[in-house]
Amino acid sequence: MKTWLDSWPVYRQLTGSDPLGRGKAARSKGTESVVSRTATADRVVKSVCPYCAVGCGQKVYVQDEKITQIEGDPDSPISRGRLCPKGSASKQLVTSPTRVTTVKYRRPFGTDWEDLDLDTAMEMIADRVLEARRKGWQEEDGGKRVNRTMGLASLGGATLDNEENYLMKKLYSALGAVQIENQARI
Amino acid sequence: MTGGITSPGAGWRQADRGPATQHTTKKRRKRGGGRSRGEIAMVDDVEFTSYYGRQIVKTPVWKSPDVPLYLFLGGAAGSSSILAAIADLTDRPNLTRVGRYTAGAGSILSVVALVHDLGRPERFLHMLRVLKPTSPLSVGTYILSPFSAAAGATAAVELLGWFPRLKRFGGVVSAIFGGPLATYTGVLLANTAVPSWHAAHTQLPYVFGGSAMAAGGGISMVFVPVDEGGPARKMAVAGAAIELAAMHKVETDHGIVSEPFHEGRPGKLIQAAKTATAVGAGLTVVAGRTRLGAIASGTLLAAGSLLTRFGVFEAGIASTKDPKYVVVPQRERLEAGTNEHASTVTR
Amino acid sequence: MTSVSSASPGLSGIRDVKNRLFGPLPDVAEEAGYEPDHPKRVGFFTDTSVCIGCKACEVACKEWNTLPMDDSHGKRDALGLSGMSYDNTGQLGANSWRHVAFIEQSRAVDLPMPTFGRPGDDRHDHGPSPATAGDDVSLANAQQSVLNAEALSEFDPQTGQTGADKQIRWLMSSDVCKHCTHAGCLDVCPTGALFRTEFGTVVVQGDICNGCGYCVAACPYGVIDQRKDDGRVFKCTMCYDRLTDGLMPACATACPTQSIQFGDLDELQERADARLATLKAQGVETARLYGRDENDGVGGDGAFFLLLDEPEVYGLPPDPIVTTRDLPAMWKAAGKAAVMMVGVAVTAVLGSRRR
Amino acid sequence: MPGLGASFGRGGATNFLEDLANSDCIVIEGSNMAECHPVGFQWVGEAKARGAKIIHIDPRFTRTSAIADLHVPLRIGTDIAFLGGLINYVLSNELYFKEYVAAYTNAAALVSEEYVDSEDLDGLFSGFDAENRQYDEASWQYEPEEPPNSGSDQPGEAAEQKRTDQHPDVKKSDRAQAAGSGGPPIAAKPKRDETLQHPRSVFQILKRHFARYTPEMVSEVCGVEPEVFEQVAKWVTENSKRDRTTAWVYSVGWTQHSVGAQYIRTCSILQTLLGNIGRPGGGIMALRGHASIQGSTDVPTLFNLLPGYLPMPHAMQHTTLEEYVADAEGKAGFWGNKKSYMVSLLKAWWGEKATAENDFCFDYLPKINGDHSSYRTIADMIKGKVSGYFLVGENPTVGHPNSRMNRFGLANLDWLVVRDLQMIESATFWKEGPEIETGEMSPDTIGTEVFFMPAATHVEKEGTFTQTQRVLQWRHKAVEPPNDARSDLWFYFHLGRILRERLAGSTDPRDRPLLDLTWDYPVEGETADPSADAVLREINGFGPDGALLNSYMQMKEDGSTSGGCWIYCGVYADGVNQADRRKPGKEQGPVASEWGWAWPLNRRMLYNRASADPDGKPWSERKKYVYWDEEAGEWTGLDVPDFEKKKRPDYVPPEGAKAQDALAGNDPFVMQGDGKAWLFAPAGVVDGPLPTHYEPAESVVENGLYKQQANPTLEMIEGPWNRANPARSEVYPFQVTTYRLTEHHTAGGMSRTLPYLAELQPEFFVEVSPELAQLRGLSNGEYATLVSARTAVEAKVLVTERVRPIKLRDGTVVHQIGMPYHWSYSGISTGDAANDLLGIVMDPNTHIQESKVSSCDILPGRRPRGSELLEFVEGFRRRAGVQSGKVGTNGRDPVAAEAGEGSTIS
Repeated sequence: MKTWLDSWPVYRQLTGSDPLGRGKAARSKGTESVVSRTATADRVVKSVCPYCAVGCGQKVYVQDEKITQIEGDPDSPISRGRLCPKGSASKQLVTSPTRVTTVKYRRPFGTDWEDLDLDTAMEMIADRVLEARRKGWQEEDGGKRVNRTMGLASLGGATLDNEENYLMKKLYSALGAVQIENQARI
Repeated sequence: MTGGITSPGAGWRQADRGPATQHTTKKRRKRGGGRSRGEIAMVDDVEFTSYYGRQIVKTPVWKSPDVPLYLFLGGAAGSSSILAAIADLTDRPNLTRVGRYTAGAGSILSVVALVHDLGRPERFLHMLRVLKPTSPLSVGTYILSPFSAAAGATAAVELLGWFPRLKRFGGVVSAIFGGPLATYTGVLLANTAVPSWHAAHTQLPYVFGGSAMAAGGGISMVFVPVDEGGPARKMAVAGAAIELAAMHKVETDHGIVSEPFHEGRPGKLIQAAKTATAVGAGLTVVAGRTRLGAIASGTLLAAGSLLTRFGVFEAGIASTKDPKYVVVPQRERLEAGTNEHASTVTR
Repeated sequence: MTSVSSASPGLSGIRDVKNRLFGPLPDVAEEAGYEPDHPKRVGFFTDTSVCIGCKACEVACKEWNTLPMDDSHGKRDALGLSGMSYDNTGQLGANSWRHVAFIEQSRAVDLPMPTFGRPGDDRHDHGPSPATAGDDVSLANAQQSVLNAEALSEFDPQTGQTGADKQIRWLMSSDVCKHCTHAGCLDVCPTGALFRTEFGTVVVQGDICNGCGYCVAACPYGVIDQRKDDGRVFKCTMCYDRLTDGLMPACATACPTQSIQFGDLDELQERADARLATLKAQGVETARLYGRDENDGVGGDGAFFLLLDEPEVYGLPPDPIVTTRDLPAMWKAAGKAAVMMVGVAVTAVLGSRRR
Repeated sequence: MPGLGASFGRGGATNFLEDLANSDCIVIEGSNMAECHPVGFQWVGEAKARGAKIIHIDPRFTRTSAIADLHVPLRIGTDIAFLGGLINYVLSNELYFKEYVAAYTNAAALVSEEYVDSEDLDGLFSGFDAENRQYDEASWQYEPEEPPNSGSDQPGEAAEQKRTDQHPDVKKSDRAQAAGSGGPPIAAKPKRDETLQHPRSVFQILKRHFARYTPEMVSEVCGVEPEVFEQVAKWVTENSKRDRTTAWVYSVGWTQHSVGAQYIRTCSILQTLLGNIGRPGGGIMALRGHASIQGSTDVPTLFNLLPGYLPMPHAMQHTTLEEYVADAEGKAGFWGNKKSYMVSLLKAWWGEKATAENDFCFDYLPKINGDHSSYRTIADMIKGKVSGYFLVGENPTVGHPNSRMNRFGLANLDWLVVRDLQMIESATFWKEGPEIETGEMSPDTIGTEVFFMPAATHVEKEGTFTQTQRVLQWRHKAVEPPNDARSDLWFYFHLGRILRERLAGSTDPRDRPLLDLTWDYPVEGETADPSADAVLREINGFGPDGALLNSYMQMKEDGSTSGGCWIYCGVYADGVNQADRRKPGKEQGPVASEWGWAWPLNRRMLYNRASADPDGKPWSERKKYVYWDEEAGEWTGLDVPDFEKKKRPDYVPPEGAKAQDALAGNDPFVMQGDGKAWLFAPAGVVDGPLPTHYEPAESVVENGLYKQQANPTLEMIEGPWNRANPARSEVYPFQVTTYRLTEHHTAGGMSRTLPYLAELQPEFFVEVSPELAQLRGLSNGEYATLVSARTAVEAKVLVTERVRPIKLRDGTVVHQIGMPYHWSYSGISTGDAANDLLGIVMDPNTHIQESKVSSCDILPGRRPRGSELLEFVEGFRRRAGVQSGKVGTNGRDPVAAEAGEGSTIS
C-alpha cells in the first residue's frame, strides 16, 4: 500500500519536501532510470574528424557494434574536444538514410542501376583495368621511353588515408598509369 | 541604455526586416500592421525592433473549436449547476431539471473537448498525477473532475428518476464546483505569456463568470417555461451586464495589447459577441416573459457568450503572432520604471 | 533555511521557502524538494561576442537528442531558405533546441567589436606560450578602442562619397531554453511532466507529458513547443542524461570558440561579470548581460547571455516575467468572480416571484 | 604548394595552429578561417584574448570578419598588389628585420646580369617565350660564386638537366610542385654582397620591383582606402620585431587563382622581410581544406610526384636512376640525399627484385612528359582517349569548375568506378545530369559502364590522416563497414591481388612491375581487410636488419634500406606507431610534441632555427623557442629543432662539403640549396622569380600596373565546353567568387546528404549587395539566374550589405557576387551547381584553377529549361563575341575535333 501510494506523486507532494509538485515529487519512472548512452557504450574508439584539415580528435562510442555517438576528444591539443557542425554531424555519415552500401552497376546505355555481387564487380573491374591498360599502352612517346598507359585515370578525394594513397600510387605506378590525380590539385 | 545605438527604433538598425531591399515590408512592420478601429486610441506608429519580424512568444497550440467550446461549455454548465441547485432548494422543478441537464451535458462535453485537445489524449489521467496550485489546468482538473462526476450523475439520476436525496446532494456538490469551473478558465488563459490574455488577468475571470451566467441563464430561458424562468432571466441579464462591463475594461485598459480585441477576426467576433449579448439582454428585459422572446433572447445570450469565448481566444492567439505585443509593453514598463523587479539586462 | 529530514513527513516537512513564485531563489533544487546535498545548480553562459555562428551547437544538440530535421518555421522534415541572413533554423522549437540568430547591421557611427574573451579555464593548465607571461604591452593594446575597417573605408558607390561613417556588424547568438529560476512552463504543467531536476534545470519527462500544451503558452521566451505528429512537447534538457554521466551538454562540448560555456551557475555568473567588465573597459559600450540578474522577472535565468544589442534584436523579450507571478491575483479574482456568480444566482432566484 | 616550397624549402604550413595563440597580430587573407576551420579558429580567439590584432582581408564580410578587429574589403584578385604594397611599405620605411634578413635570406645574393625585371618589360620578365607562353628561367639565376653544378657529383648530367628543365614538355609537367619538400635545385651557391647595396643584389632588385606598389596604387587597384592600408601596415610592422611576431593565414582564397602560387610567394617575401618565419607566433599558416589533403601531396596521388615530393620521372630527363638524381646529387641541403630517398622508395615497392644491378627497378616506373593533370585528362576523355576512370571519394561534377565539362568527360569513358558513401552526382550523371534535360546527352547515347562501389566511413577503417600542420594522426577502426562497403585500402589491395593473379605467369616485360611488386600485406577479419598498420610500417621504412627506421637520415643509397615516403620516415620510430600517440594536451607543453607525429621528424614548427639569432641566442625572451645550449653543445627548446641537433651556430662548411654538411650553422632553411629563405626565386616558380600583379583571367578591370593584363603563362583548356568570358566584357560585367560555408563540405557528398547539415543551409544561394540587387532588380529570397560563357545557373538571392561593390578611383564600380559551391541535384539539400558556371583557367605552377574569380551576368528570375537554356547561353556568347559553345552528343564536337590541344591563354 505504501509503495503503491508512493508511486502517486500527489502523495509524495503531501508527505515529502516538494509540496508544489515541481521537482522531486514529480519525477517519473523514466527519469529515475535515465542513463547517458555514453555510459552504456561497449567501447570508445579514438578517431579523427574526416572533414577539414584541422584534424580534430573524435571519440567514437560503440554499443552493440553500432556507433551511438561521436564527439570531440578533449585530449587533443589541437581541437581540445571541440567540433564544428560538420564534425558534430559525422555520425550521420555512418547512419545516413541515403547511404548506399551495396554495389550498383549501370551497363552501357542502361537506363537504371542494377545490383551486382561485390566479388563479381571486382573481377569485372580487373578485366576492364587490364583491357584499358592494354588499349592505352605507350612504350615510347616522342621517341622517348615512357612505358606507361594512358588508358587509365584516377581522381581521389582528400579524405583518403595516407596508407590508401600509398597503395593507390604504388599499384597505379606498377600498372604504368600516370594520370593519377587528387583533390589536392583543387 | 547607451544612447542612440541601442534605443529601439532609432532608425539605423533594421533587423526587423529581411535584408536591405524590403523597405516596404519594414514600413508596414514598423507601423504594427492592421487598422485601428473604434473609439480607442491605438498605438499605431509604434517603433520597435524585432528579429526579422519573428514572433517572440509561441502561439498556443490549443485547438479551436476545442478550447473555446470548453470555455463556453464549462461556463454554461457551471452557472447552470448553481442555478439548478438554488432552484432545487427553492423548489423550482423545471428550472432545476433544465439546469441539471445543462450542467450534466455541459460537463461531459467539456471533458470531451478537453481530452480531445490533448496531444496524447490517452494520457488524460496523467492530469491526476499531481496537484499543482501553480497550474490552473491542474487546479481546473480537480474542479472539473468532481464537478463533472457530480453534475453528470445528477443529470443521469434526474433523467432516470432515481434516488431523489442523492440528486440533491449531487446538485449541491456540482454547484459548489460550478462557480470555480466557470471562472477558473479566465485564469487558465491569463496565466500564460500570451500578451493580450495575461494583461487582462484580473478581468478575464469576471468576463468568463459573467459570460457563463449569460449563457447558463440564456439556455435555461430557452427551455424553462416563462413563468418559472424569472431567476434565469435575472441571472442572464446580470451576467450579460458583468460580461460587457468587464470586457470593456479588457478592451481598453491595456494599451497596445488591447489592440487584438479590436482587429481582424477576433475583433469581429467580439463585436458580434457584444451585439448578441447586449441585444439578448435588452430583449430579455423587454420580451423575456414571452415564450418566443425568451427563446430568442436566451439564444442570443448563449451565442454572445460563445462568441466572447471565441473572440477572446483568438485575440490572444493574434497577440502572439506579432512581436510588437511582446516588445512594446515590456519596453514601456521598463522605461516607465514601474517594475518592482530588476531589469533582466545588466549593463 | 533549515532542512527537514525526510523521516518527518507531512506538512511539517514542507520547508519554509520564500519567493516560491517570484523573486530571487537561492537554491532552486532545494525549493523543489531535493536534499541539501544535491548537485550545484548548473547553467549556460552564452557569450555572443565570441560566437562565430558555426551552428555546431545546433547540430551537436540534434545529434545527441536525435531531433528531427525542420525548416525555419519549425516544420518537421521540411527544407527551405529563410532569407534571414545565414539563419535557416528560425527559432527555438520542439525540433530545434539551440538556435543561432544572425543579425546584419550597418550603421553610421563607430561601432567597436569586442576583443575575444578567454572563456574556459582549460588555458590555465594548457597552452601557455612564450609570449604570454607578464605581457603588459599586449594587454594595453587589447584595451585600445578598435576601429572597424568599415569606418575607414566605407563609401557609397552610387555617389562616390567616401563614407567613413558606415559600418557593418554581424551579430550571432546561440539561443537556448533559459532554465528559469521561476519557470512558467514548469509551473503550469498539470501532469508534472515538466520538473526541476537536482541540477536546477527544467526538463520535460517524455513518459508523462500528455500534450496539453499549457507550457507552450506559458513560456515568456517562446522556447518550448509541441511536436504535432507526436503530440508531446519538447525543449532543451541541458542534456540531463549527459549530466548524470558527468559530461557537459552536447552544445557546450562542441562549441569551437567557447561562446557556449557550461558550468556551475554561480561560477558562470562571476565569469560573465568579469567578461562584461573587460569589454566595458575596452570600450564596448553595447555589451550587456541578459538573464543574469536574480532579481528580474523570472528570478534569473539558468542559461544567460552576453549580448551586444538590445534583447529584442535577437528575438528575446526585453522584460520577461514569469506568468505565475500574477497567479495569486488571478486566483483571487477567479474566487471573487465565482462567489459573485453564486451571489447573482441566489439574488436572481430569491428576487424572483415564486410561481 | 610551390609558393612556400620555393621560398623556404618545404611546401607545408610553417607553423602549427596552436602556435597562432602566440601571435601579436594575425592576418587572415585568402581564407575564411572562422567558417572553414572553425575549431582551428579557437587559436585565433586565444591570440585575440591575449591582445593580438586580428585583421581579415577579404572581398567578402564573412563570419571571420565579424570577429576580426579590422576587415579590409579588397577587390577580388588583387592580393599581390595589396601585399606588394606592404612589401614596399616595409622596404621604403626600413621596417624590415635587418639582422634576420641579412643572415637568413638570399637578400645579399647577386642575380645574373641577364635578368630583366617586369618593371622594365611592362609586366614580363626576361626569358619569355611568347610562342609557348613560358619562361626560360636561365636569366633568373644567381651569379655563381663557383662554376655551376661544380658541387654536383655529376656536373654534366646536372647541367643537361638544367637545360632540359626549360623544355616546354618538362615545364608542363609541373616540376614546381616537387618543391613540396626541398627547395628547387639551384646550380650553385650565389655570390653575395653582405651590404645589400649591389644593384644586382636580391635586396635592391626587390626594392625596385615593388617601388611602384604605393598606398595610392594599392588604393587604385584593390579599392582599399590608403588609411585602411596604412592601418594594416602599421599593425603588421609594429608587431614584427625581436619580441613580437605576426602570422599570416591563407587557404584556397589564394591558391585558386591564375597567379595563386605567386600570391603565396608575395606573402613569403613579406613575412621573410619581417623576420616572422620559423618563430613562435609567426609564420605562414596554410590551411588545407580536407582531412588529409596535406597527406595527399606528401604521399601523393598526383601525376607529377612520387611520395615525399620526389618528382615523377620525366621521359626527357630521367631515363636512368643516375639521371634522375643528378640535379641534387651531392648538393648542399638535405635534398642532397635524393638518391637515398629514391632508392629506399624503389626498395619498398620492389623489394628483393630491386638491386643495384637493375638500377633498383627504376625503369619500372612509368615516365611523364607533359601535363597529365586532371583537367587535361577530362579533355582527353571527351576526345575518347581515356578508357577507364576511378573516382575515389571525389565528386568532380559538382566540386570541380566547369562541372559540365567534367560530365562530358565521364560520358565518353568506357567505364567508370565510383567509390563513395552516397550516390553522388558523378555516379548518376548519365541519367540525372543537367545535360539530360537540355538534350545534350541521354542514357541512350552514353556508353559508360558505371560501377558504384560503396565505401567505408572514417570510423569503419583504420589509418592516418595528415592534417593541415603536417601532423599524422592515427584513426582506429570502431565498427565494420556494412554490407559491401569496404575501405579504399581493401579495394586497391584486392584489385592488385586479382590483377597479379590474372597476370601470373605472364612473360610480357610490361607486366614485370606489377608481378615483382611487394604486395603481401597481412589481412584481417572476414572481409580480408589489409592491415593499414603494415602499410604505415612500409611507408616508414626498414633498415638492413629489418628494424623500422627512426629517421630518414638513416636511409642509404645502396639499397640496404627501404621506405615508402622518406619524409614520413620516423612515423614508426622505435617500432612505435608515433601517429597514434595520444598523450592528452593538458599533460604536455604548448607544442604538444607527443600528440601524433609531424613530418619532418616530429618538428612542429619548420625552420625553427630561425627563432634564434645567428649566434644561436633567442631573438628575445618573449619569443624564445629553439636555441643553442652551449653547455650541452646542442640545439634545444620547446620543439624538436629543425636543424642538426649538434651543428654549432658558428659552423662553417669546409671546402667540398656535401648535402647537409654544406650548410652553415646559421642556415636555417635546411632544404634550400643555399640554406636561405628566398626573397627572389631563381628557380621553382615558372611565372616569375618575383610576384607581379596581374588581373584575373576574367577580370572586369584593366591592369592598372602593367600592359600585361593577366598572367602571361596561365594555362587554359580550349573547347566548346570551356569557353572563356572575355576580360572586361560588358556582357559578363560582374565578378563572381565561389566559396564554402561552415555548414557544408565541398561538393556536398558528405554534407548535403546529412539531415542535420542540409537543414542549416538548405538551398543554393548567391549573395549580392543591395546596390547590385537594385541595379538588376533582384529580391531577397527570390530566384536569380547567373550566366557565363559556359552555362547559366539559378539560385536564391541573399541581399546583404556584407557584399560590397568596390569603387575604384576612376569611378569604375566593380560588383562582386558571392556564390557557395556545395550544391547540385542530389542529396537532401539541392540546387544548381555553382561550378557549372565556371570555366577552367589554371595557375601554370600548380594546375590549380582560378575558381575564386570569374565573371558573369545576373538577372532576376529562374533560368530557362531544356534546349531554351542552350539558346539563352548562346545568346550571351554571341553578344560577347565568344565562339559558339554548342556541342555534339555527349559533349563531343564533330567539327572542332582538335580543340582542346591548346594549353595557353586565348
